[in-house]
Amino acid sequence: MWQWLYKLGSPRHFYEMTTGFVPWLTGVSLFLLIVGVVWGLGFAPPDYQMGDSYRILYIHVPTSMGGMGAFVLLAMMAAMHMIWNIKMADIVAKVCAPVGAGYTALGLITGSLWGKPTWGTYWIWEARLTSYLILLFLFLGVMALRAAYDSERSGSKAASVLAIVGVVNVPIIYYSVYWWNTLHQVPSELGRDGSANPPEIFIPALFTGFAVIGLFFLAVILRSRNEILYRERRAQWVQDLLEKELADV
Amino acid sequence: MLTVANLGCERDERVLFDQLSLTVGSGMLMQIQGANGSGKTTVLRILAGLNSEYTGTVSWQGKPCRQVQQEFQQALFYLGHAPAINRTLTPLQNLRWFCALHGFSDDVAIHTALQELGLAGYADIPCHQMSAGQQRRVSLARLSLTTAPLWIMDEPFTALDRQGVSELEARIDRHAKNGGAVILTTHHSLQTTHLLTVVNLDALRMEVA
Amino acid sequence: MLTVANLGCERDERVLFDQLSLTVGSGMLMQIQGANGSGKTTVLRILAGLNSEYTGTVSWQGKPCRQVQQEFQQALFYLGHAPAINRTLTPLQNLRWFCALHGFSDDVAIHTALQELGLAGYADIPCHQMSAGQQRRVSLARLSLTTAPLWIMDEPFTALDRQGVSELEARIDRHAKNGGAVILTTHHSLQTTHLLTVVNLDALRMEVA
Amino acid sequence: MSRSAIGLGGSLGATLQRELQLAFSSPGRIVNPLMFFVIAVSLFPLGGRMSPDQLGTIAPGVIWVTALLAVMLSMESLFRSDFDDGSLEQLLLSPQPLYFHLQVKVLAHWLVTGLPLVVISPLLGLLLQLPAAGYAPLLLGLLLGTPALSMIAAIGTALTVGLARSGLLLAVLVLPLSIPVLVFGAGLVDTALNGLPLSGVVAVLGALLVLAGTLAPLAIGAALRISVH
Amino acid sequence: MSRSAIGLGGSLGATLQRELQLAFSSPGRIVNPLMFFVIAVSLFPLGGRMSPDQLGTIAPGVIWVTALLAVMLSMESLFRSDFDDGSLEQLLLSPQPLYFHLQVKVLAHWLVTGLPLVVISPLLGLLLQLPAAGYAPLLLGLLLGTPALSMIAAIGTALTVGLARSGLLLAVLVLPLSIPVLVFGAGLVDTALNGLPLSGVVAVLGALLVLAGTLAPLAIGAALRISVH
Ligand code: HEM
Ligand SMILES: Nc1ncnc2c1ncn2[C@@H]1O[C@H](COP(=O)(O)OP(=O)(O)OP(=O)(O)O)[C@@H](O)[C@H]1O
Ligand SMILES: Nc1ncnc2c1ncn2[C@@H]1O[C@H](COP(=O)(O)OP(=O)(O)OP(=O)(O)O)[C@@H](O)[C@H]1O
Ligand SMILES: [Mg+2]
Ligand SMILES: [Mg+2]
Repeated sequence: MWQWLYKLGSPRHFYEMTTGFVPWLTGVSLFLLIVGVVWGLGFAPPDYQMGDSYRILYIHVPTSMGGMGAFVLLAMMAAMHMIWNIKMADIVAKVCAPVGAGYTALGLITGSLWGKPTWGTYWIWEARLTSYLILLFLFLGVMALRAAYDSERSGSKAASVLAIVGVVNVPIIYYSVYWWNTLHQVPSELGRDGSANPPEIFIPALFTGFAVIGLFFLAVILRSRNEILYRERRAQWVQDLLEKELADV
Repeated sequence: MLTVANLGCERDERVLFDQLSLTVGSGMLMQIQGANGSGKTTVLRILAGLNSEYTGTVSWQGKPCRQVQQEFQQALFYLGHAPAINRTLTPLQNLRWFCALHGFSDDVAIHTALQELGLAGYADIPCHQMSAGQQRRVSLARLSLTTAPLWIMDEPFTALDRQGVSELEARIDRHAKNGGAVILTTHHSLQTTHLLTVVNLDALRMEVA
Repeated sequence: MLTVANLGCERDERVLFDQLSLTVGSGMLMQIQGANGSGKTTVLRILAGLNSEYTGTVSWQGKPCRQVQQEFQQALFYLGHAPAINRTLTPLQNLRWFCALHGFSDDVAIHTALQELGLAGYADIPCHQMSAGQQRRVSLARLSLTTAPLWIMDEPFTALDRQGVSELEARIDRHAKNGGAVILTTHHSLQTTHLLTVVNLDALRMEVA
Repeated sequence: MSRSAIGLGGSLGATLQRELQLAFSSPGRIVNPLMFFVIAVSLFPLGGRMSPDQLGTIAPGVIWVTALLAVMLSMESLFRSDFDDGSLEQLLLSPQPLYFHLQVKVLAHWLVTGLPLVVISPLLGLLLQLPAAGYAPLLLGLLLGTPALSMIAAIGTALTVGLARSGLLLAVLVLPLSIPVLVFGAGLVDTALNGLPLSGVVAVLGALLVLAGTLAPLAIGAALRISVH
Repeated sequence: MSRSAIGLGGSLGATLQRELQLAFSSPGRIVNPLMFFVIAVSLFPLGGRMSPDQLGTIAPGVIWVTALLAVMLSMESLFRSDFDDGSLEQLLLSPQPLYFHLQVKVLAHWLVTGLPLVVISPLLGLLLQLPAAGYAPLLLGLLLGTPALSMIAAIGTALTVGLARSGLLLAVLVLPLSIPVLVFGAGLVDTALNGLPLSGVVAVLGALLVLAGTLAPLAIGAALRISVH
């Protein structure tokens, strides 16, 4: 187990280990996505309260949760990079930020689109939505900081510090916004009673949910592989790889 | 070309110089000398027209510089303490803008100039990735681009290595030989074959006192 | 005192130096030489602990510098490209803070140091009202205040006039004679009576290539 | 010889190109004002407890004040690096007419910072529950107003570029000068929400823009000459 | 010999003294944040058409958001000149503990910029028709909140000090991190206006201050080491 983790920490091993894994992950994610979408959009019955609009939930819930998970992953990688100076951790942190930001943005957009039929408006200043918006800002800040540095290395360290500070703040932000919201009168709380949903609605959600999360990891791995090749472009093994590819063409 | 009459300047109630008169003609090379704080930078900035807190007159081809400003600026190349190189841009982009400010474009000459200064492979690398001396060299590449006859340079040898220094000396020499004029400051002892006029601000102050 | 083994550093995929090993002991004066862009500043910043992007080890009294950081910093005086002089404050205020950062206060010594450098009347004048060379002198006044045995200096002669240069040379010489150690870079040819070790980065690169 | 004369147009084009190159070589120049705009606007609902109606009422003011701050802060860097590295001296000593070069510089800066603000403003209207009738006048007002604000802010930047700590001083100089643009700009939205005719306010905003665009470069030039001193 | 050892306390005292000398030698450091605060707050009534009642409702939010911006912008210069002139390298290479020096530096900065904001805030409450019950909690909240904001802003400043165009980037980094302080700070006024007990909110604000005061210097130190690189 430790051996395996240690190996993952080396860009070259990461690259080689994921080479075989990528097609599988792609296949499984796409399969889950297609089944979930076809089932969810084509066969699941309309909800008795919300009609068809609920179907956006198939994308909304997993992207929303993916965005939050991505920030935790980002911060963990940042900490590993700061403490042990693990290159691979920085690579994952770097590629994780835009993917996570994208998921967060998708969560916000799908949520807003759902909000229109549900609350009659695209946006309300409600605790979860607000803290989620701030999460997007934190992602953007980390990305902006990294981009602002000319030197790759300084940029990555600076972004790491910010990601760690940011993750310490996430729970604080969540509680502050929640508290701020309690004196508010809100049009509608985000219902979370999934148990009330019939299985015909619920099971496709499981499919799309795992598919969206699988796609998250796929994006992170693919981008990491690109980044590895770029950063190690002068290393012998990358040169060899390149020659082999060229020979194949 | 440039005539200075009775130039005086004081800063914070201390007279830096007074009654400084000099004439710089075609083919002349003038070094302004003086200890730290004697006012060399101040003189050069006054001559270039960047500082207007002085008494006396500075004239270009017989007319006060302020009256023939455009004409004077066309004839002037000024190199200050700062290299005038944007650190985000590449040497090529920096030098292109310099050319444009003087109304022409000439990429071939830019590449040649960079090559002469030992920066052949650096044309497209952002300047912040260069050492102090390399940035200075980019700045000096302008000497090969400008057609101005009058050069005013404040400590142009800063940050250059020995080879850089002797190359620049040769460049300055050549300019004077070709009928240009150069006014510069440096704490380094100039090795030029050409006529060198030295103006010593310390001596001047002694005299006055 | 300071031992460097197999130091290597690359920037933007260009190896600046590799396998650089050197030892600086008490009484030694070492000059790092090289053309513009050869990596002198980079070496000094690595030795001072300001740059950690390198391979190899830097050790102080036999232990890696990072492990004995406080002890090492107590023994180090670093003078970078920038003078570390706040332009709004006066020389006195600037130097007082320097002393405080090293755990002592000594106004008498500050005044003496300024006087030695020809800045007798300037102790209470804001530094922005001084010329380039005068500011540099304020910065150099710290040499008389520090008790650190190891001095690392990046182009300390910049902006000084001739008298300033020879005084500084004498100061450095004296420090080495008294058992200190000095590592410096300069494009100027040093006139010291003391043992001078020259490390040439260009030659080093040639060898490797 | 490979040298070719390029005239005033070519020279101004080169300045425009340089500014755009600078902007695109550090994407933060373009993205940061936008992010500031969005983040700062969303602070207001967090700071107070307001019903959607109340939010809608203060929306034009909040959006305009924040846009003003964003434009102003983004202008802070307009002459900063040129001043620090000596390029500004070169510009002042160039035989080319300074007036037009300054106009082009501010224009280039507006293209990469001000214009994106205008484009994204409807999103902020949405966040602040701006009533539907407010969007068109918000866009129009910002389109006319932000270039004028850029010109005004550039005067402040030019005056403060020689100073070490300029951020807040800049604000103190620029904000009072910008009040007319702010009042008419935010007023345009209010006028529309109240169903009144817009042409008068639009004309005033246009006039302010022309005024700022022609007079400000003179002030900027004078200020820069003082600053390099 | 005239040299006398001064220990950690004396050394920190010297840092405090240096910062205060810097502030008093350029009065802009103290006055500009104040002026920004006043001017920016008074822009809001100009930007929208609001009844006195409406103004009073948005007053806490506007005052707090503006105070946050003022603190943040004033922090921009905290390490700037030290970075440019090499003093920062000297601080990092000093054998003294960095943690406490950074704490003192931020504290000194708050004393000359944050504290005056707190003192002047009732005046702005008056301008915005803040109801009488709001003044005491506004003062108390700002007194606890602005030092915490200074600490948070200093992290951003330290991260961006090596960068040329930092103003807006700083805002993008710092504003989201400051939201908890803003929410509880402005919330304190609202709580008071609604006649609810304050002790809970005050306790949270105090906790945020302690947290920021102890953890931020660590992040600031790490960030500075990266920046001088
Ligand atoms: C932390 C991020 C989020 C998570 C984990 C999340 C999760 C969920 C879940 C599980 C539901 C299903 C509730 C049900 O079964 O009825 C839901 C509903 C909903 N979400 Fe989200 N969501 C998040 C963020 C957002 C955002 C940012 C928005 C809007 C911009 C949003 C808008 C909505 C709406 C409108 C509903 C339907 C609410 C209702 O039925 O009243 N959500 N969300
Ligand atoms: N920030 C940077 N990013 C990338 N490369 C850099 C950076 N700074 C310097 N370099 C490169 O590192 C090399 C060494 O730079 P360094 O400043 O150490 O040179 P130096 O020997 O001090 O030169 P000089 O005599 O000009 O001061 C240079 O070739 C330069 O191109
Ligand atoms: N901004 C200023 N305000 C007031 N006095 C100044 C200012 N700048 C320089 N001085 C004073 O003017 C005098 C001349 O300065 P100047 O920079 O011209 O000297 P210099 O001969 O170039 O010296 P160096 O060899 O050190 O560069 C100095 O004594 C200095 O104290
Ligand atoms: Mg000078
Ligand atoms: Mg160097």
